[in-house]
Amino acid sequence: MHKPDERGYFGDFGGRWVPEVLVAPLAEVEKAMNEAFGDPTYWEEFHALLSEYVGRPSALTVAHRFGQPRNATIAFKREDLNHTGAHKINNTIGQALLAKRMGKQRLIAETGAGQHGVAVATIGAKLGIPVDVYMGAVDVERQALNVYLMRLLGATVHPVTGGTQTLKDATNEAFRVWAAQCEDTFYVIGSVVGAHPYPFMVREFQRIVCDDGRIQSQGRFGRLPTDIVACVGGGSNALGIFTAFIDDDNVNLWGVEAAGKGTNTAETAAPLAVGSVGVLHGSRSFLLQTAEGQVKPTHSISAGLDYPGVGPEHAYLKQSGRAKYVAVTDDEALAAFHACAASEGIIAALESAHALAYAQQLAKERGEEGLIVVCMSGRGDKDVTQIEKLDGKALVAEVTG
Amino acid sequence: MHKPDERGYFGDFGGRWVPEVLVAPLAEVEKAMNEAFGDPTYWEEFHALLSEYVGRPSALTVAHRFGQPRNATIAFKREDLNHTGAHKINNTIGQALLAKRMGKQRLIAETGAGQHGVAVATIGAKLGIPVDVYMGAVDVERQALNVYLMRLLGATVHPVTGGTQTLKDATNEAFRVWAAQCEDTFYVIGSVVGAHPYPFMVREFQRIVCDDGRIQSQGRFGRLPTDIVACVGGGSNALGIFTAFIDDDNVNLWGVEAAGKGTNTAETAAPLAVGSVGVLHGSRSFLLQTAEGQVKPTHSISAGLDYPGVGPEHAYLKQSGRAKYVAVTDDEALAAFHACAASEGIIAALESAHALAYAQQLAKERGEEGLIVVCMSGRGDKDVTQIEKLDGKALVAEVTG
Amino acid sequence: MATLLDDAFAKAKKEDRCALIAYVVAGDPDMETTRAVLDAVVEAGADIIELGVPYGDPLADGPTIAAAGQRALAAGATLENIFRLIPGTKAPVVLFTYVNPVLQYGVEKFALAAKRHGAVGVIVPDVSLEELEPIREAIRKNGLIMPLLISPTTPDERAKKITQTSEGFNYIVSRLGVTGKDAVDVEGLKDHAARVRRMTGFPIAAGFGISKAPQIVAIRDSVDGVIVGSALVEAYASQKGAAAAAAGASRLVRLLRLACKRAAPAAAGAKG
Amino acid sequence: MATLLDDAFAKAKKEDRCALIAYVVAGDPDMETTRAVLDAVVEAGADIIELGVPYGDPLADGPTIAAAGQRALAAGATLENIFRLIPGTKAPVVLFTYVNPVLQYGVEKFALAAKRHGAVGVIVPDVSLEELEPIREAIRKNGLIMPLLISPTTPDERAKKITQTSEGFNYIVSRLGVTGKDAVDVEGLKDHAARVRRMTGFPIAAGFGISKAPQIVAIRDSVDGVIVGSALVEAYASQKGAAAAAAGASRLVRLLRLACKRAAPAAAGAKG
Ligand SMILES: Cc1ncc(COP(=O)(O)O)c(C=O)c1O
Ligand SMILES: Cc1ncc(COP(=O)(O)O)c(C=O)c1O
Repeated sequence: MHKPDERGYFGDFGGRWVPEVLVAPLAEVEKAMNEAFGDPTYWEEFHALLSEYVGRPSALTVAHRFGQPRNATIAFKREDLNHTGAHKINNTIGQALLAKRMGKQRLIAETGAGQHGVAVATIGAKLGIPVDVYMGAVDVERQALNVYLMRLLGATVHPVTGGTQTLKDATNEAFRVWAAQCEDTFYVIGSVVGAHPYPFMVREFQRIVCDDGRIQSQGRFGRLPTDIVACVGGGSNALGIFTAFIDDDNVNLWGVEAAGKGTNTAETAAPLAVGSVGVLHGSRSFLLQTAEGQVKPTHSISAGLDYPGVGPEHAYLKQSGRAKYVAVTDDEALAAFHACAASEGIIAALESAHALAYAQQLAKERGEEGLIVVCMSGRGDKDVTQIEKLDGKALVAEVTG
Repeated sequence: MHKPDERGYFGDFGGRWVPEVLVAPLAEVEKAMNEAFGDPTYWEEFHALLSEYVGRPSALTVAHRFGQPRNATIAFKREDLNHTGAHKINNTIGQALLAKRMGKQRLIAETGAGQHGVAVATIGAKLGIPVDVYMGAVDVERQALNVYLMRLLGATVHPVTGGTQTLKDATNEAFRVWAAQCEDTFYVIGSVVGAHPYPFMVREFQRIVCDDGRIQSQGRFGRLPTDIVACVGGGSNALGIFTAFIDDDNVNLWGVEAAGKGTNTAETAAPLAVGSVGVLHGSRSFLLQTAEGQVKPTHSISAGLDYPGVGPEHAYLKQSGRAKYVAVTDDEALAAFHACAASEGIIAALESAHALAYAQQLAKERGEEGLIVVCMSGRGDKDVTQIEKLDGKALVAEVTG
Repeated sequence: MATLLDDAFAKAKKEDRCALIAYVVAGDPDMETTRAVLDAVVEAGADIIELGVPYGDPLADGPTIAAAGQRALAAGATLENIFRLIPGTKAPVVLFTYVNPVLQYGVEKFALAAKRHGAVGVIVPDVSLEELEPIREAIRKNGLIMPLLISPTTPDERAKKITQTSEGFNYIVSRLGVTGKDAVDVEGLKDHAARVRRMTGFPIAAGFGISKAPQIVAIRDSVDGVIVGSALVEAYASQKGAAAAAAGASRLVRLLRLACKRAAPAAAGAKG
Repeated sequence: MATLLDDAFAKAKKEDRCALIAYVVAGDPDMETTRAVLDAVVEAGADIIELGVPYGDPLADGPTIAAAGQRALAAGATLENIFRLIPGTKAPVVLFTYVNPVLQYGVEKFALAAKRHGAVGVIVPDVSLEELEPIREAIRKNGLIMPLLISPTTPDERAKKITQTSEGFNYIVSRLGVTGKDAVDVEGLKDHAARVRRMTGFPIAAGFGISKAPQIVAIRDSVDGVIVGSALVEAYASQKGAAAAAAGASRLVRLLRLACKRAAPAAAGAKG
């Protein structure tokens, strides 16, 4: 299934589970999206910004030393080379252009660690549209640098003090603000989550990741990959790189969730692995919840994966079996982070390091014909201070020793 | 003059002013370079890494809002989008491949703020060649994050305690270490400085900046730029973007030095503006020196421009008048940094912000036909903490208010 | 059982006032307090109780109710003990709950338990018309009704469909945004109510942002009921102990209830 | 004046020893101390003085001499007052200076002043053969000589050219790298000396890393002179006050000077 049904469902998942105040704004976005998607000039502007501003197509880098010894080939799809250092910008450009088209005067966004917030602030600055970012007060505190970056880019950051004061609460708040101000305001959601049409719309913006990745793989290797590996927070980089391959049954699709301290512990962030079906932020999908239906606090070393829900299309791909989902712990991700830095000269985002960890394992199982493309969803400069605190040095010794 | 003479001179500047111990290693590099430069397979490998690993060609971005009101067009050549976030990597790849070809077992490098060190550590990791980086002890202290990055990438960082404990002393030390260990060691210099053949060799690696920039400008605008603006530390990004245009007399070339607190103060780093001819790090060029011929301490807000010397080819271009050199103060650079972030969504390196500041001024003088290409030599993520300390917020208010 | 609700609206109408619907967060800050508050509120004249099931991610609620929910959850509120508040409450009780706790509990099981404890209906603010049917079916099957919300941005055709589906009353949202005490555009609200009035014979109750007697005075002629939530939560949450909380809630409800009484025709200027 | 140098080597040869060339950094830590050290060193038996002009960026020097230079610069050493140290020094003085101070002072002016103060020559380590001519011309014109350096990596043909150009003596670098006290490969050094010996009749002096009597003992038969720098700087720099510094320097020079004396043929085992 490539498009959700008209109610926004991928199989059993998705939909529009929102208060009535949000129905009209969502319908307005859906209508504008459908018009824009049918308009070649819209896509031209999108692709022009991606190539001239973001620097697309992003490179495909063969990793010669990472994860050796192994037989299979590993290549990285380098979203870390994008302007602002992650795949997030692909999506924010698409939405900001839509907002412009709709005549909206302001962009709002939720952000966790600040990656999406920075990406929205960036395109807001570029297009001259004011940006307000909602961010959990706890996150504001611990991601001070990204907060400052957003301010440099001219955005206003609003600390959210409700709930757990983290990403899910920032998302709640952004929805609330949007409900109140939808007339002149566009809500830029940061992943393939939220109510219809967001999961579909964000995917369509992110599929550029594999649309050019597919071309490159054929040009470079004369064939398609055997395996695609991507980390899954909300799931946008994963769908970005999965989508063009969805009909190629021989291409295995792997989504890697954050196991945190382990999927058998409370400190985890892997809804597809250990969550259950429910409703969060406007759509039906897997989420981590209590027996009472309260959303659980999550944990992952990587802020971008530290989210209790997951995009509905992933729930569908899991159910249909088209994609497989695995989970990687904090420690495994850290080890892969270090191995990649030391063997490939690439400081990966901790999010992407989850995909690396699984790819490393897969590459040992696959034979010579294996061709594993990993989505390097972002660069890890943002994570280095945190990793240094975790005494990276000891880990480097472990990895390389 | 496109090539130095056989003694390594660009007009009156350059040469090989080194202790005899360094003459043989330099001759060995020169010989290997000449061979490699004549070998298409060498360039193939170079270009493959640049496209598949670094992500070249780097984008050319038209800046619609920066520096308005103005008539002229401004475009940024986006070296900030390169892997590791600056033009530096172009050069380190060229040199590392040469080292590999020469069978050297180890790379050494000097670094100031750590940018070049990170770029060398990166390609060392990628190619599996051990890297030792020499860095002034004062710089090690104030650039702790880059030091940690280099370690993550597997390099060993050696604090240099001699002299002013900054870049020039790190360079001295790297030369000394090379003298002692030249047999198995390749010295990767970070800019178009040092003894022949380095200024020429580094330029040949960096000219990729404009070789693709030239193509893009013609493709995008149907014509060449009227003006090229680049910051000048050692001068490698500037020569990188100047070189392909050197015979196009209608293209004005502007090198922007760091005036620091002002070229009329002692806290400056603008040898072409207020220095005099002398010898530093093996070549004859302009430098900041006392009446007694001692190298002066310098100051610039931007670590990458905080160097008392400048590549000999710039001295030649200044003398011949082919390029013009101007200087921009810390405050002007900071203001341009903020303006660019808020109007284009690009956090520029403070080095590049010097070029931005001058381009902004130039764009007001030029008419409609003006087409100013600025070398965005690097991204400014590395500078944000420092700028925050300088109370960027007050400055944002000044710039946008 | 829906007749209990009808009765309440009918009684208010007979007394020439709009009905007062009091929203209370169950278990905030503990069950004992809620018990006392419910009793006080009914005693003070609330016609209907909206009993809020605390939820950690309440998309439709502002900071006051969200914080109340957090307090209730922290104190260990569960659906089981929330249900137990219903039987002793001497006014019709409509549960107000986000959908996820219901789904997780099981919709059938939820409806059955709510019914058994004496609830008359359930409002689920984040189930849009499009998602409604299977849930409504389970709820109705167990003899509960589902009032639906209509927003000022809801287009006419859709609003009509909602009024045709809504049971008990039509919950009209007084403004864009969420619950809370920020200003309400009274003229806009009256237009909104008039629009819905043209679509349905069922009672109309307005909520979101109704917090003060003068607001009620201004709109009481346009609606059949007003829903007071955040203001009531503040009135009891600022007090220490169950008794003081009950007294605080009681004071506010008495005041608002007075405002619900429509003026004699002579003073009908307030109608315009 | 170059004869003063020739005389010094000739005298050492006559006494069957290699000449001892003492490198002192001018102005470290002040001019008074250097004065005392120079006197003490000459008194203790140094045949030739290499007077180092302090420089902030000494590419050919290790940490000891670099730090000495920093101290001298911090204390305000200038070429003018460095020149003034020469006349009172009772041994031939060769200045050792990096090129930039010379260029900035003016090569002609520098040579003239050095000559006038009584220097016999000047070593400029960072002027390679390729850059030499214009500078050498100015130096020679003023009656000074320029000894040149030959490194172990200098290819034969180039080494030959250097020996043909070098005046006074051939300064052979005892190892790769810079001045300092780290180990010297004695066998390599002897080969290097022998190679140069085959090219020239001029004296050969070895420097860089010569710091201990046993090293001198090991090489004294292969060279005409040894240059001691870092070890000497350490010997006086660790002392407090000019007198103590002079005594420290004197102690070391006496010891090394003993080592310079070639053994009687019977003890020639050290030659191998
Ligand atoms: C670099 C990077 N990768 C991955 C993610 C996870 O998001 P998604 O699963 O939507 O790609 C994030 C989120 O911030 C991110 O910054
Ligand atoms: C981003 C950036 N730009 C410019 C420079 C200055 O070097 P060059 O003048 O050699 O380009 C540096 C040096 O570190 C740099 O990091």
